[in-house]
Amino acid sequence: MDQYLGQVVMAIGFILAILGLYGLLSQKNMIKMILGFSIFTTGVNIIMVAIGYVKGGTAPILDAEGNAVAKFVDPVPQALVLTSIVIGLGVTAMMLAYVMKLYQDKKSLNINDYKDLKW
Amino acid sequence: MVGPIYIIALALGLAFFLGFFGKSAKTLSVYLMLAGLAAMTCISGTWLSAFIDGSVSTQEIYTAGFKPPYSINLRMGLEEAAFTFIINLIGLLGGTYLFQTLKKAGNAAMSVFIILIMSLNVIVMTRDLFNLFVFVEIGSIATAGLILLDKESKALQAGLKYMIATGVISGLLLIGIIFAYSFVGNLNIDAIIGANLAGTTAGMVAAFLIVVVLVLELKPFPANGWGLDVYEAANPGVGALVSAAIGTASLFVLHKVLPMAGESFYPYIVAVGVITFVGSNLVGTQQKNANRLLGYSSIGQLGLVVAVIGLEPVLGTSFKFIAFALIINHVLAKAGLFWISGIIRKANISEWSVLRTKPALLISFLIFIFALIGFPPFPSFFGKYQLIMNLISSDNIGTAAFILIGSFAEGIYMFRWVGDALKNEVAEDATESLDCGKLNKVLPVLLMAVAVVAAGYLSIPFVDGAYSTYFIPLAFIMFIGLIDSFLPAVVKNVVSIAGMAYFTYVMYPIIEGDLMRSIFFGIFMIGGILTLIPGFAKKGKREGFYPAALLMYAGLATIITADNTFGFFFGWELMTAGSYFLIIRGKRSKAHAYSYMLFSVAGAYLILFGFGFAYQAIGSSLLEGLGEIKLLPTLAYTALAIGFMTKTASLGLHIWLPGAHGEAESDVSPMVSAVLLKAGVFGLMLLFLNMGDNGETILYVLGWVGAFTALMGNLSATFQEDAKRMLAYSSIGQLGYILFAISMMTTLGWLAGFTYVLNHFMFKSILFMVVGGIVVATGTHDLYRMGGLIKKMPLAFIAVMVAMITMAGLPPLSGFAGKWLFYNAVILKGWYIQGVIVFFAGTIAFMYAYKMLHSIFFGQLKDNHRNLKELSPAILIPAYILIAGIMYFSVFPQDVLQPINELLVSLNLGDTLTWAADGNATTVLSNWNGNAVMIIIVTTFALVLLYTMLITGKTKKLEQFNIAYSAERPFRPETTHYSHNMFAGLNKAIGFLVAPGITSFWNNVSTMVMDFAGMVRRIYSGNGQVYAGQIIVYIIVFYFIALGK
Amino acid sequence: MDKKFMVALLVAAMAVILFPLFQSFEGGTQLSELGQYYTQNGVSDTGATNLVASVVVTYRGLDTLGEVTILFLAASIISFFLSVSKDDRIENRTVMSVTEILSTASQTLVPIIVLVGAYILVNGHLTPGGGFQGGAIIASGTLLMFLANPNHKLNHTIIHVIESTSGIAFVAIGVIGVLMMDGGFLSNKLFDLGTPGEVISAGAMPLINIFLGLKVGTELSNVLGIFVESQNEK
Amino acid sequence: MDYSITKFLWSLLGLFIILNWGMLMSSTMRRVGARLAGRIGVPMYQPWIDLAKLMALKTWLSHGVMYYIGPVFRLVGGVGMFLFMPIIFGSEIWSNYSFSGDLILLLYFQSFGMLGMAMGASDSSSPHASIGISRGLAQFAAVEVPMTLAVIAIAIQHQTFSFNSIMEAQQGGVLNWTIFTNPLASIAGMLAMLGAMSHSPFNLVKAPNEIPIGPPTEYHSSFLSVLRTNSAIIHVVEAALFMNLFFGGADTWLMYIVKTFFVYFISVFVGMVFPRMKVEDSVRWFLKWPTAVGIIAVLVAAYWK
Amino acid sequence: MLTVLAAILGIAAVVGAYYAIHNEKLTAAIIASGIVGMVSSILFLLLAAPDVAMTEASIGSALTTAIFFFTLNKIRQTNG
Repeated sequence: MDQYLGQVVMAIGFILAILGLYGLLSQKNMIKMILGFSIFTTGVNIIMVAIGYVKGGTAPILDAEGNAVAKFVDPVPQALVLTSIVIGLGVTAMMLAYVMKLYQDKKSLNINDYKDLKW
Repeated sequence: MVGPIYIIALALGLAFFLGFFGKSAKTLSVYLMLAGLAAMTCISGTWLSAFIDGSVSTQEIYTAGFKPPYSINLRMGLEEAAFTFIINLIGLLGGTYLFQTLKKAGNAAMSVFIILIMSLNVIVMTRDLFNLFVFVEIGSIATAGLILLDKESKALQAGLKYMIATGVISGLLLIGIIFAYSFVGNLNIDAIIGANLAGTTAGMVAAFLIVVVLVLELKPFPANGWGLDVYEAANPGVGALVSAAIGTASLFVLHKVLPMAGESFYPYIVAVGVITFVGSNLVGTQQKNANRLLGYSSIGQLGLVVAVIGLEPVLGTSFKFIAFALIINHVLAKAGLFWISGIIRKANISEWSVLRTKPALLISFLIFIFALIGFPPFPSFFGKYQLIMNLISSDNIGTAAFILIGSFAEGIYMFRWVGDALKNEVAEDATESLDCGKLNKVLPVLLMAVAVVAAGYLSIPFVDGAYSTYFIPLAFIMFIGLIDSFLPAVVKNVVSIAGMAYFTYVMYPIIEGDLMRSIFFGIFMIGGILTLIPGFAKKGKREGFYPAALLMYAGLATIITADNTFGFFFGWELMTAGSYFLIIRGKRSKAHAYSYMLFSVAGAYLILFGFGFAYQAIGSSLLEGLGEIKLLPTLAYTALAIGFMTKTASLGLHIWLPGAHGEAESDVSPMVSAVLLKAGVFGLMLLFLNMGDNGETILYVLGWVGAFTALMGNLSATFQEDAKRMLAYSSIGQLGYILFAISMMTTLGWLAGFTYVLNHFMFKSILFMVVGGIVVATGTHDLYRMGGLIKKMPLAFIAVMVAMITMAGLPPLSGFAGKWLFYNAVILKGWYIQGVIVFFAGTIAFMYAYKMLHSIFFGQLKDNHRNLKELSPAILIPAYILIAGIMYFSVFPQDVLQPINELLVSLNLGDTLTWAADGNATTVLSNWNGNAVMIIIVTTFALVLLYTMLITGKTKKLEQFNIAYSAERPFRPETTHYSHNMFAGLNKAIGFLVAPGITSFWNNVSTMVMDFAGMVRRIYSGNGQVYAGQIIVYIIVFYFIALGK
Repeated sequence: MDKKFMVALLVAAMAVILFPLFQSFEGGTQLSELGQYYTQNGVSDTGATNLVASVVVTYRGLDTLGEVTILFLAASIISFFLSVSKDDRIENRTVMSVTEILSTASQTLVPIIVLVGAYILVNGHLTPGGGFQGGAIIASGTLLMFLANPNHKLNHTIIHVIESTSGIAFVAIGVIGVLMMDGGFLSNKLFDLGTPGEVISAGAMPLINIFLGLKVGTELSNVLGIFVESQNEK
Repeated sequence: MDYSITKFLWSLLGLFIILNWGMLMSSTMRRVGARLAGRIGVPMYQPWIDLAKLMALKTWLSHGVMYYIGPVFRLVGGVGMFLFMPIIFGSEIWSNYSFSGDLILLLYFQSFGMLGMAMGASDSSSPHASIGISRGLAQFAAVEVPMTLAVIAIAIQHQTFSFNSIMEAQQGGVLNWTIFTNPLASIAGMLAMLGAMSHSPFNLVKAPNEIPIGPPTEYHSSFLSVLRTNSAIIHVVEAALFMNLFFGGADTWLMYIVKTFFVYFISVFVGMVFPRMKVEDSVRWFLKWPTAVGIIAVLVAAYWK
Repeated sequence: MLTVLAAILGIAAVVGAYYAIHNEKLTAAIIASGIVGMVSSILFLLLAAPDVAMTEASIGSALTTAIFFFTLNKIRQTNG
C-alpha cells in the first residue's frame, strides 16, 4: 500500500526545490531570497532521503539483540542528509549575517540597491 | 614520511586550538598559524620530492579502518603531491603576506584561513564524491569569510553574491551526487567512473549536473559576475588565494571528476574553456580597476587550463606537462600580481606608474606580466608552444586559433598596463600610500618572481627542441640587470660589447657552413656591436637600456642559430620583448610602443600557428617540417608570411613603424630599424625556401604587396617633415624592395634582395646614427628647423652623403648593384608592371634622400646652431666603419655577391648570372662591371676637378648672406632656408596616394572591438540575483547544447 | 512583470532538466550495494546498532569532521563579523515584557530539554540520534532560555573552551586511530566493541558522539548568542 | 677591359667633337628661335666666345666646398654618360668605355649629374636655388617613369639591355628601327625625351627669364663655364641615347651628326610651339599620357608578340 | 495509507512554501517556512529516517526560523 510513498515524497522534494529556486530568483527582498534558498535546501534534503527509501523498509536501527528484523532503508543517504542540513544552517546563518550588515549600510533590503560592483 | 592525513589533523587541531586564545595573544597565534602552514608545506614537499626521485609510488590512504567503497579514502600520487605543495606554499606565503591584516582581525580569521588551506588539500586528495562536496562547501564558506577581512560595504555585497551563487551551485551538486549514488551504488569516484554512469539518460543528467557544477566553480564566462566581484572587493591577499590556490584546486577536481561524464563530454569542456579564455580576456580590455582586471585575467587563464583539461584525450602524453606548466605559471604570476596590487594599493591601473619608484617591484611586475602572456623564458611559453603544436597536429585548428586570439586579447590590456606603469608620470603624493616597507609583503613577491623564472628553466626537458643553451644569454642579461643600477653607462657599454663579441665568437661555429645564416648573423652581431658604440656618447646610468638591448640581440642570435621551430620562436619572442623595452624608452613613445607590441604579438602568434602545421607534418619541431606541410598548406604559409611581415612592416602592417622608430632614443633607432627588421626578412627567406610549389599565388601577391609598400613607404617619406619619421618611412620602403625581390624566387631576385639587405643595414644605421646625433644636438626633429650644418659637421655630412648615394642607387656606389640586379630580375621574371612601380619608388627614394641632405646640411645655418660642434666620435667611428663597408662592397661587389650567387644556385633558384675574373657580371640581358665603373668615374672626377681648379684658382669663403636674393638682403636665416614642404609640386600631383587610409582602417577595427567588449561587459549588471539567474541560464544552455534534448 | 515571467521560464527549464532524474526513480525496490554491506556487517564492524550513526561517525567519519569544521567556520566568521565592540553596546535594551507563562515554563523546561539532549547524545549509537541531534536539542534549550530572558549574557569564554576542547579531542581520537593502525583515522576500534546494545559498546563511538554533541551544541548556542547580542547594538 | 692610353685618347677626341657639335647645335637652335620671333639671332660662333670668356674669368668667390665641387659632379655626370655609351655602332675605337655597363647604368647615371648640380646649388644657400632643385627633382622623377617603361618595353622586345645588341637589332633598313617595330614604346620614349632635354615646355627649372635662373643662380665665371660645357655635351649625349634606342643608332660619324641633329630639333620645335608648364602640371602630364602609353607598350611587348 | 498521509503533508508543504515566497509580510513568510520545515521533518519520519527527522525538526525548522526572526528584529530595530 505504500507503493508510491517514495515517488510521492520525491515529487514533493522536487517541487519544493523548484519553488525555492523560483523564490530565490524572483523576490527582490533579500530575506525572501534567503527564505527561498532554505526551502530549496529543504527540498534537496527531501529528495536525498527519498532516494534511500526502500518500499516497506524500516529505520536502519537493529533491535536490542542486534539481529536484523526486516528490510532496512538505506542508511547512507540519511547520513549524507544529516551533514547537508547542518551545512544548510551554516550557509543560511552566514547569509543572514551579511543581510544584517548590508542593511546597516544602506538601510534597504532590496537586492537591486547593492550594485556598487559592476562591469 | 609523515602521512598526508596529518595535514588535516594538524590544521584542524591548530584551528580549534586557536579558539582558546580569545582576544589576547594575537601575534603568537599568527606565528602559530604560519608554523602550521609551514608544516603542511613540508609534508607535501617531502612527498613531492619523494615522487620526483621515484622512491615512492602512489599511496591510497584509508580512513575509519575500512577499504574504500565502504569508507572515505584519500590518494597521494605525484599530481596530488604537486598540487597540495603549490596550494600549501601559496597558503604559507599568503599568510605571511596577510600577517598584519590577520593579526588585526583576530584568531577567528586565522583559523578560517588555515581551514581554507586544509580544505583545498583535502579537495585535491579525496577520492569520495560526497566528501569532496563537504570540503568544497568548507572552501566556499571560508572564502566568503575571508572576503570580509576588510569589512567595507563592497566586500559585504561581494560576499552575499558569492554565498548566493555557491549556495545554488552546491544544491544542484547535491542532487547530482545523490542520483549518481542511486545509479552506481557507491560514492567512490573511481567506482563511479568505472560504472559508465553516462550510459542511461538519467545517469547522464546526474553526471552532467556534477560536472557542470565543478565547471561553474571555476567561474566560466559569462556566468562569472559573482567571481569578479570577489576579486574586486576582497583584500588583494585574499584575491591571490582565491585565484591561485582555490583556482588550482578546482582545476584538479574538474580533471579528477570529468571522466565520470564519459568521453563524448570532453569537447564541450574544451568549448567552455575556450569561450571563457577568449570572452573574459576580450571583456578585460575595457577594465580600468586593477584588481578586477586581475580577476578577468585569472578567470581567463583558468578557462585556458579548463580547455586543456578538456583536450586530454587529444594531447596524449604531453597533457600533464602542458596543464602543469600553465597552472604553475598562472599561480606564481597571478599571486605575485595580486600581492603587488596589495602593496601599492592603487585602484586604477594608470596610477601604477608609482612602481617606478621601487625597481625591485617593477622588475617583478614585468616578469609576471610577460609570464602571463607567455613570453620566454617562462613556463607558459613552453606550455603554450607545446599546446598549439599538439592541437594542430591533431587537426584541432579552430581551437588553436581561438586560443591564440584569446592570448592576443590578453596582450591588449596587459601591454596597456605595462605602458601605463613604465610611462605615466608619478604623482608626488603617490608614494605615501605604498607600504612596501614591510618585508613580509615584499618577500613573497620577489620569491614568486624567482620561482617563475626557475619554473621556466625546469620545463626545458619536456618540450621537443628546447635546449638549455638558450638560457646562457639570459643568464648574462640577468647579470647585467643586477649591476644595472650601480654602474655608469660607459662601463656597462664596454661589458655588453665584450659580452656580444664573446657570444658571437661562441655561437659562430654553429652556423659556420650556412652562408645565408652567417650573413644575417653578421648583420645582427656586428650591427649590434656597431650600434652599441654610440652609447658611449650618452652620460648617466641609462638604467634598463643594456639588459633590453642584449635581450634583443640574444633573441636575434637564437633565431639564427636555431635548427628547430621552438628555438626560432624562442628567439623571436625574446627579440620582441627586448625591442619593446628599447622602443618604450623614447619620451613620447608609449602609444607607439603599444601598437608595436600588439602587431608583434599578433605576428608572433601567427608564426606559432604556422609552425603548428610544420610540427604536424613531420611530428617534430625541426625547421625542415616547413617544407612538408600537407594539411592546408596555403593557410599555414599565409599565416607565416603575414606573421613575418608584421616585422618587416609591409603595407597594411606598417602603421607602428614610423612612431616606434621615429620616437625612439637616438641610438635605439639604428638598432631597431637597421638590425631588427632583418629578422622578418630572414623569416620570410626561410619560409620562401620551404614553400615549394604551393606557394605560387602567395609569392605573386607578396610581389605586389612589396611593390606597393616600396611606393607608399618612399612617397610618405618624401612628404615628411620629421627627420626620424622620414627615415622610418624609408625603412618601410626599402623593406618593400626586399620583400618584392625575394618573392620573385629567382637567383637574380634573391641576389638583389641580399644586396638590399646588406646595403639597407649599412646606410640605414649610418643615417639613423648620424641623424639621431644631429637631432639630439639641435634639439628638434623638424627638418626645416635645421640647416647649414655642413659648416659645423663636415664629417657627418660626408657620412650622410655617402649613405644617401647608396640609398638612391647612384652608379659608383653599391646601391647601383641592387638596382642593376633588380632590372635583370624583373625582366627575366616577367613582373613588368610591379617592376615599374618599384623603379618609380626608386626615383622617389632619390628625392627624399636629397631632401634630407639639403634640409640638414645645406641652406642657412640658424643662429641657435652657431655653437654646435662636430658629432661625438662615438657616432662617427661606427659610421665610418660602415662607410668603409659600403666602399668595399662598391669597389669589389664580386667578392660579396659571387659566394651568395653560388649559394642561390645550390638552392636551385636558377643559374642566370656569370662572373668574369675581372669583376664583370653578365646575365643573358646585360653586363655590369662595378670595378670598372668605379675606376672610370674616379679618374674622370679627378681630371675634371683638376681642370676646374686650374681655371678658377684660389677662392675665399663668402659670408652667409652674400647671395643674389632677388636684389634684397635677407636678415634672418629662418626666412631664407626653403625646406618646408619641399616637393610641393609633387605633393599636389600625387599627394593623395599617401592619405593615411590604413591607419584609419586599424583605428576603426580597434574601436569596433572595444565597443563590442563594452557592450558584452554590460551583462555584469552588479545585481546578485541576476548573477544567480545567469548561472541557471548557463546550466540550461549547456544542457541543451551538450545533451541535445 | 516580464522579470517574473522570465524567472518562471528559467525554473521551468530547470524542472525539464531534472525530470529524467525523477522519472528514473521507481521508489527503490532493494538496497544499493553499499547499503547492503552496511546493513549486514554494520554491527560487527562498528558494534553500534544504530547503522545511520555508525555510518555518520565511523564509516564516513571524515565527513562528520568536515561537518563540524563547517559549523566552527560559520560560528567564528559570524562572531568575528557581527561582534559588537564595547563602546557602542547598550547594556540591556528595553524589551517587550516577557509573558509570565513563558518565563516560568522555561525555568522548568530548559533543564528537561538539556537532559533529553544529553540522553540522545549518550546512546546515540543505540537509538536514533547522535552527536548532531543531541547538540541541536541542547541548542534549542539555550534558544528557549534566550527567548525567556533576552538580556541573558552568554559566557563566551566557557563556550570557546568547551568548543575547542571537544574539537581537539575529536581530532586527537582520529590521530590516535592512525597511530594504532595505519588507515585508522577516526576508527572506533580504539576500545573493544563490547556487546552491541550496551551503552558502553561500539568502541570509541559514544566518546566521539559526546564530543560531537558538545561541539555542535556549544557552536549553535554560540551562533544564537551572537545573533542575540547583535540586537543591542546602538 | 683595356685601360690603354689609345682608348683614352680616342675617347678624348670623341668628347672634343661632341662638345663642338653641341655648341654648334645650341647656336643653330638660338638662331631658329630668333628667326621665329622675326629676329636674326646671334652669330653662329657665339657659344664659343661665351665659353672662352667664362673660362678666362678668374674668381675668388665660393660659397663652400660643395659649391665648388657641384659643377665638377655635373660635368663628370655629362662626361660619364658620354663614356658609357658607344658613339658609333660596331667600331671598336669609337665604343668608349661602354664595356663596363649598359642601358641600366646610363639610366641611373643621369641622376648623378642631377645630384651634383643640386648639391652645389644648395650649398650656395640661396633660396631660389632650393626652389629650383625641388622643381628639377620632381620633374626628373616624373620623366623617369615613361623613360623606364620605354626602356623595359624595348628590353622585352629585344631581350637585352646592351646598346650593341639593341642597335644591331635595328640595322638593315629604316623599317626595322624601333620607331616602326615598337611604335608605342618609341612614342613614350620620345615624350620622355622632351622632359629629359628640359627644353621649352618643361624648362621651368633653368628657365632664362624666371627670377634668377633656378639652381645655377649663384654660379658665375669659371664655374659657369664648366656648367656650360656640360650642358653642351649632355644635349648631344641625350639625343644620341634616344637615337640609339629608337632611330637605329649611327654606324658613321655623318649619320651620327644627322640623326642627333634631327632628334635634338624635335624637342626644339615642340618647345617653340608650347608654352612653359608649371611643375605640378608637368608632373601630372608625364604621369598621365606618356605613362599610359608606356604601360600599354610594355603589355603589348610582353604578351602580344 | 501512509502515501495518502504523505501526499496531504506534501501539499501542505508546497502551499506553505508558495505562501512563504509570495507573501508580503515578512513575519508570515518566515512562519510559513518554519511550517515547511516541520512538515518535511514529519515526511522524513514517514520515510523511516528518525535521525534525519530529529535533526530537521531541531535545526531545520526551529533554529533557522529563530535566526530569521533575530535578523528581522535587528532590521526593524535599526530602522525604528
